[in-house]
Amino acid sequence: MHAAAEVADHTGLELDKNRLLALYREMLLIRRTEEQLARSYQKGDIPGACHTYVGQEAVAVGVCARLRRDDVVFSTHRGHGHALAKGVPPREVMAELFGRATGCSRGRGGSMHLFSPEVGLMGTTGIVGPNILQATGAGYSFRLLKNARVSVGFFGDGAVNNGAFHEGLNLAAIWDLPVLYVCENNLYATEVAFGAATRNTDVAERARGYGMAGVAVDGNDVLAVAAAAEEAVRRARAGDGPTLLECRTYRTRPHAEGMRDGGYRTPAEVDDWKRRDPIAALRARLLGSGTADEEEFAAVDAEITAIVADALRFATDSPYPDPATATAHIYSDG
Amino acid sequence: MHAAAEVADHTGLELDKNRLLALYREMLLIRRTEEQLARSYQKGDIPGACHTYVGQEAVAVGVCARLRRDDVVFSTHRGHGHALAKGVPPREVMAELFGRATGCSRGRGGSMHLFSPEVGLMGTTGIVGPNILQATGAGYSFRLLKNARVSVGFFGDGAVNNGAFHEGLNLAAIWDLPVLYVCENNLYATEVAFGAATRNTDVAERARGYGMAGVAVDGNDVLAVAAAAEEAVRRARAGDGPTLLECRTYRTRPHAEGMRDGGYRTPAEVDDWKRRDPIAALRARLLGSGTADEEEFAAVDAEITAIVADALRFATDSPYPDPATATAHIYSDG
Amino acid sequence: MRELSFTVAAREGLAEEMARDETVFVVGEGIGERGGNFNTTVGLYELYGPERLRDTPIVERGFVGMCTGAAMTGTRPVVDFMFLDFILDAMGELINQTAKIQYMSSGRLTMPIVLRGCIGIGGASATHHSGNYYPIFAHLPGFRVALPSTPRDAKGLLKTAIRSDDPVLFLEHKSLLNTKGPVPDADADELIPFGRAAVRRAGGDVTVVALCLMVNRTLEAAADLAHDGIAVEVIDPRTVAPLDVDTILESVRKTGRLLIVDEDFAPAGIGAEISAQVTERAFDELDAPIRRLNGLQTPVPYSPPLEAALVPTRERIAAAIRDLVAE
Amino acid sequence: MRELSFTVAAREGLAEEMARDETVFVVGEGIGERGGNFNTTVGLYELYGPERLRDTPIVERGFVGMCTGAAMTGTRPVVDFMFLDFILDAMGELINQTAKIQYMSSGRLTMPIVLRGCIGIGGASATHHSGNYYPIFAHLPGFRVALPSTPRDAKGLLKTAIRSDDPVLFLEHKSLLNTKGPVPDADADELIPFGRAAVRRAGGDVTVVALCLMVNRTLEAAADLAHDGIAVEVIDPRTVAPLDVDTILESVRKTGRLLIVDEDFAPAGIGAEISAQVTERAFDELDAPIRRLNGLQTPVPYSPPLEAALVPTRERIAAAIRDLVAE
Ligand SMILES: Cc1ncc(C[n+]2csc(CCOP(=O)(O)OP(=O)(O)O)c2C)c(N)n1
Ligand SMILES: Cc1ncc(C[n+]2csc(CCOP(=O)(O)OP(=O)(O)O)c2C)c(N)n1
Ligand SMILES: [Mg+2]
Ligand SMILES: [Mg+2]
Repeated sequence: MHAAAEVADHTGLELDKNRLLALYREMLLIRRTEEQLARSYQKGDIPGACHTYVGQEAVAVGVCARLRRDDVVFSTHRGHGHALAKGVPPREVMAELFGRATGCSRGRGGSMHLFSPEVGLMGTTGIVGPNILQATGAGYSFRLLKNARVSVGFFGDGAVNNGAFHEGLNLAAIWDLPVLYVCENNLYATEVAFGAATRNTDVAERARGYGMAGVAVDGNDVLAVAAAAEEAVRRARAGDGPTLLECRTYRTRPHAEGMRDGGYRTPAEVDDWKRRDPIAALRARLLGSGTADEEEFAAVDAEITAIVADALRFATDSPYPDPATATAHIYSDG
Repeated sequence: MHAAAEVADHTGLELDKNRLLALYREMLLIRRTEEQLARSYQKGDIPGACHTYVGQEAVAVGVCARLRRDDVVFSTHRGHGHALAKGVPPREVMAELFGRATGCSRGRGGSMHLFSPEVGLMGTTGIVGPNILQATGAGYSFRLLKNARVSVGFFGDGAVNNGAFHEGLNLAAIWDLPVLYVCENNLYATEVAFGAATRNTDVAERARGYGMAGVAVDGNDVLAVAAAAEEAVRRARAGDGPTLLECRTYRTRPHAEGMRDGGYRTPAEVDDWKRRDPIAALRARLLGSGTADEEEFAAVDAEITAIVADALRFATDSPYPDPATATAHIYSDG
Repeated sequence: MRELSFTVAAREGLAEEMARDETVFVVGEGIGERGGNFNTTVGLYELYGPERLRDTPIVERGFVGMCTGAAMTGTRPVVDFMFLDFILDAMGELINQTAKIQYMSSGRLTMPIVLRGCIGIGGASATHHSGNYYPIFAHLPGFRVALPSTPRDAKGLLKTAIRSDDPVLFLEHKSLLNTKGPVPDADADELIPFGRAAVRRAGGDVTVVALCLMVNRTLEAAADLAHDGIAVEVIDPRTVAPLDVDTILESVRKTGRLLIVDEDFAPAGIGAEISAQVTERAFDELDAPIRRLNGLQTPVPYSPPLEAALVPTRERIAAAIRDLVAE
Repeated sequence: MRELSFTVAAREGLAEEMARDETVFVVGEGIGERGGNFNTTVGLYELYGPERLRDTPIVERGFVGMCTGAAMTGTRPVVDFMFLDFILDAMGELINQTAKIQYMSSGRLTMPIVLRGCIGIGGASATHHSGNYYPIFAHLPGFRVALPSTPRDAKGLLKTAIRSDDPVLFLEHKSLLNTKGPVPDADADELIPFGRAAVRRAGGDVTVVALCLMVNRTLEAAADLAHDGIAVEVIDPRTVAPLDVDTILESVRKTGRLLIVDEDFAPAGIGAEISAQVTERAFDELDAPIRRLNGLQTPVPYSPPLEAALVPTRERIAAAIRDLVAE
C-alpha cells in the first residue's frame, strides 16, 4: 500500500481527495453500468452485440480525467467506458443500448456506435482501426485551427498490427500532431492471444519506430494511467507531438456478452486479473492511506447504484425512435 | 579498390570470374535496355508511363543472382530491372512496353504490369503496396506445399509507411514464411523525400519491430547485395523465416520518363550518385583486381548492345494484339 | 434427403473440398480452434491443423493480399471474413489485384480464391455488421458472386467456388444460417453450377426475382397470394455474377410482369441491372413497368424498429406483387 | 466569357474556396510545392504553405481516415488522390466511416470532405490508372458524386463540393483536363448545384444521356446525325448522386427513345439505374427499348488497340443512336 504522499508523487499531480474519489466514482460508474448492461442483455432487453469494459476501467478514467470537455475521444467496439468517462450521461448510454430515441446516438448506433459530440465523444466504431486515423485527423484540425485541443484514440492490442495503426501513428509523428494513442493491451483480440498476432508484444516500444514518445503503464492502476496521460496531454497541448501510451490490462468478462469465455484462457488467469481489479485497488489504497474511509466509499457506492438504477429506468421508459426517421440525416440537408 | 580475394570474402560466396562477369552483364543489360526504352519513349514509340531503373541495377541483379528459376518475384511500378534480372527475355520486356502481342504480358500490361510466371516474375504493380502482400502469400504457399522455394518482394522507400508493409511483414514474421523483402531506398517517393514521410529513415532497423532479420547494404554494390541476399535466401529455404533487406540506392533519371527532375533534388546530389554508379564500380573493381580486362568488358558491352538492338527490332516488328482479344482471360474459362 | 442447416451444409462442402484437395486452406479471425464466429470451420482445425486453418491478426487487407499471392503460386485459399463488412479494407487488393491478375497475365496465372462472409440486415447488428455489397462485385470485372438461399445451394455453390480458378465471393445471409433444408448425401459430391437460376415456384401471373433471404420471404408472400388466385413465379438467380437473365426472360415472356426483390440498396443495384437487361431484351413482352422492391438506401440503424423499417417483408412483398398485377 | 481549360477552371474554384475559408485544406501526394501530378494545386502552396497543402506519404487509407476525423472537428479537407484508382485502399474508411458518420450521429456531426481524383480510360494508362468506380459511390448511401464534363461545371461543381457538408466525390476525366470552354469571371462566384442535369443539345427524336467524357463524344455524334435529319437531345446529368431523373424523363416523354452512354462497365452501373427508373416511371411513353452503350466490362489493357476497343467512340455512339431510332 502506498501512503497518501506517495500517491501524489506517483502521479506527479496534485490529486486531492476529491479528485481521487472522483476517479473511484467514475470507475465504479462504468463497472456498475456494464454489469447492468450485461444483465439486461441476458434478459433480452438489449439486442445486437455488447462488449463490456469490465476490468479496464482505470484506462478510460485515468486518461479522460486529464482531458478537457472540448478535447475529443475516438473509441472502439468496447467503448461504453470511454463514453461514460468522457461525460456521456449514463442515461444516454443505457438508452442507446436499449435502442431508444433518447440514446446518445438516438437509437441508430447501439453498443458499438456511441456518438456524443457535445461532450467530445466523437464516436465508437464496430470496425477495428478507423478510430486511430480519425483521432489523427482531429489532431490535424486542432493544429490547423491553432487551438490547444487534444485528440485521443483508444484501441486494443488487436489493432496494432493493422495498417491503420502504422499509417495513423506515422502521420501524427511526422507532423507533430496533438494526439494521444492509447492502446489497451488486454492480451487478447477476441480469442486470439496477442503473442500469436505479433512477435513484438511490447506496444509502447513501437513508438520509437515512429519517432514519437512511448510509455507503458499498469493499466489497472488509475493513478499511473492518469499520470502518463497528464504528461502526454501536456506534450500534445504544447505542440510537442503525439504519444503512444500502452496500458496493460485485462477484460474479466467474455469478449462480448453471450460468448463463451473458456478454451483460450484459463480460469486461473482470469482469477489472477480479477485480484488486480482497478477499482478495488484504488479503494484499498485510499483506505490504507487514510485518504477516505469506508463510510465515504459507501456513500459513493450508493450514489452510483442510484444513478445506474435511474439510467435503467430512463432507458426502459424511453420511446423507440420513429421508423419514419429511418432515413433521416444521411445527408447534411436531411 | 578491393583485391580479388577480398571480393570473395566480402560476399562469402565462391564468385568466380564467370559469375562476376555475369553480374556485370546483367546490370549492363538493364542499363542499356532502360536507356533504349527512354529513347523510344521520347520518340513516342512507348505510350503510357515508363519508370526506369537506371542507377539501381545492383539491387535486382544482386538479389536475383541468388534465386532459383522457380523462386518468385513480386515487383513494383519500377520493375523492368527485376523482370530482366529474373530472366524475362529483353525482347519480351521491350515488346511489352511497345504494346505488342509478343510482350511478356501480351500487350495487356505495359511498363507497370509485367508478368512472366514462366521464369518466376509474378507481376509488377502500378499500385504501391500489394506486391509486398503477394510475396508474403507465395511464401505461405511454399510453406504449405513444403517445397523449398523462396519468394521476394521488391518495393521502394515509399511503401514502408504504407499499411501493406506493416501487415505483410508481420504475417511473414509470425509464421516464419520464406520471404525476402527488399526495400530499395532511393531516398524519394516521386518527389517526396523519405525524411518527410517518416521520422525513422532506417528501414532495416524496422525489421526488429516485426521480429525478423534486418540488414542494410549499399545498394550500389552488387556484391554486397548478393551476399546479403544469399544469407536471406538461405535463411528462408531453411525455414528460418523472412528477412528485410534495405538497399540504399538512387535513381539517376527522373521518377518517370517525361517528368522534370529538378526542384526536389539538386544536380549536385544526382551527380554525386552518378559517381557511385554500380556498373562502373564493379567494372573498376574487377579491372583493379585483375579479374577481367578491358577486352573482356568490351566483348560484354558489344554483346549487350546487340541484344538490346535485337530486342528493339523485335518489338518494332511485332504485331499489336488483336482488339478482338480485349476481353479474353478475365476468367479462367475465357 | 437429409435435412441440414445452412451452416452445417456449407461446412460439409468446405470439409469435403479440404479432404479432396490438400492445397485448400482457410484464413480468418477465429477460424482455427475456435471454429469460426459463425461456426464455419468447427471441427476442421482438429483434422487439418493451424497451417490449413489459419487464425490471423486483424489485417483484412494483409491476408487478402497474402491469399492473392498464395492463389498465384499453387494453393487455394478460402478467406473467411466472418462479417463481409470487414472486406472493405481489402478492396484495393481485390479490385486491382485479385480480380485482374488472370487478365493481366493473359491467363497464365489463375486465381482460385474464395472470399466468404456473412451479410445482411437483421438482429440489430447495426451499420458495421449488416452490409451486403454484392452489386459492387457484380459491377466490376473478374469476380464471381454466389448468393445461396438454401442449405443445398450453400453446399453445392461453395464446392463449386472452391474448385473454381476464379475469385468467388460466397455470401451467407445471417438470417439464413440456421434455416434447414434437404441436402444430398455426402458422397453425391453435388456441384451447383454458377449462372444457373432456380425457379423456386412456378406461376403464370407475375415473375418475381428474389435474392438471397428475399427468396424465402417471397415464397411466403407467393403462398399468401395463391389464396387470392395470384400465381407467382419465383426465381432465385443463385449467383449474381454471372447472372442468368435467360431464365428470367423465359418467365417474363410468360407472365409479362416482373418484380425484383432485393434487401440491398436500389441505386445501381442488381435489380437495376435485371430491369435494364429485361427491358432491352423483352420490351415488347412486358405488360407493365418492371418494379423493384429494395431495402432503403441508408446506413443500417441499430434500433429494432428503425432496422425493421428498412427491409422488404412478406407483407410488403405481397403488396408490391398485388400492385404490379393490378397495373 | 473567358475560355479556360478544365484544369485551370477547377483550380480556380479550389483557389477561391481556399481564399474564402481558411479551414479548407488539401492533402495528397505531390500536391504541395510540386502543384499536383495533374496540376490541381499549382501556385497554392506559395500562398498557403504546407499545413493547407499537405504532401503525404503513400497512405491512402491513412489520410482518408485522417481527413474523416478532421472533417468531424471543424476543418474541410480536400483529398486529392491524383488517380482515383488509389482510393480503393481507403474504401473501408469511406464506406463505413466517412459516409455514415452524419447518419450515426443523427446529424450532430457533418462531413465536409471532398474526394477528388482523375478517372477514365485513355493514354495507355493501363489497368491501375484507368478506373471509374463512380457507380459504387452512387449505390451506397452517404456520398455525392460529381462528374463534370465542361470547365465551367468543373469549377462550379468543385466550389459546391467544397461548401457542401457531405462527402463529395469530384471526378475528372483525364481526357477532359486540357479541354477548353467558357467560364464566368472569378467574381461571379458561380456554384453549380448538385442533382441538376444539363440539356447540352435539344432534339426531338431521341434522348441520349451521356456521362462525363461521353458527353463530348455524344455531342459530336449528334452533330453528325443532324446531317441525316436525326435530332438528338443530349443530357449531361453532371452528378450521378443525386441523379436528376426528372430532366431525363421530361426528355423521354418527348422523344420516346433513350440511350445511355457511359464509358464505365454496364452491369449494375449508372445506365442500369437510369434505365430502371425510366422504365418504372415512363413505361407507357417509351416507343422502343432503352439501350445502353458502355465500355466493355474488363480490366483495362495497356496496348492502344486493345484499349481503343473498350470505349464508346463517336462512331459507335452514332451507330447506336441510329439503331435505336430505327427500332
Ligand atoms: C476490421 C475488423 N475486423 C474484424 C473485426 C471483428 N472483431 C471485433 S472485436 C475484435 C477483436 C478486437 O481485439 P482488440 O483490438 O484487442 O480489442 P478488445 O476486444 O480486446 O478490447 C475483432 C476481431 C472488426 N470489428 N473489424
Ligand atoms: C497506392 C498508390 N498511391 C500512389 C501511387 C502513385 N505513385 C506511383 S510511384 C509513387 C512513388 C513511389 O515511391 P517509392 O516506393 O519510393 O518507389 P520509387 O519510385 O522511388 O522507385 C507514387 C506515389 C501509386 N502508384 N499507388
Ligand atoms: Mg484486446
Ligand atoms: Mg523511392
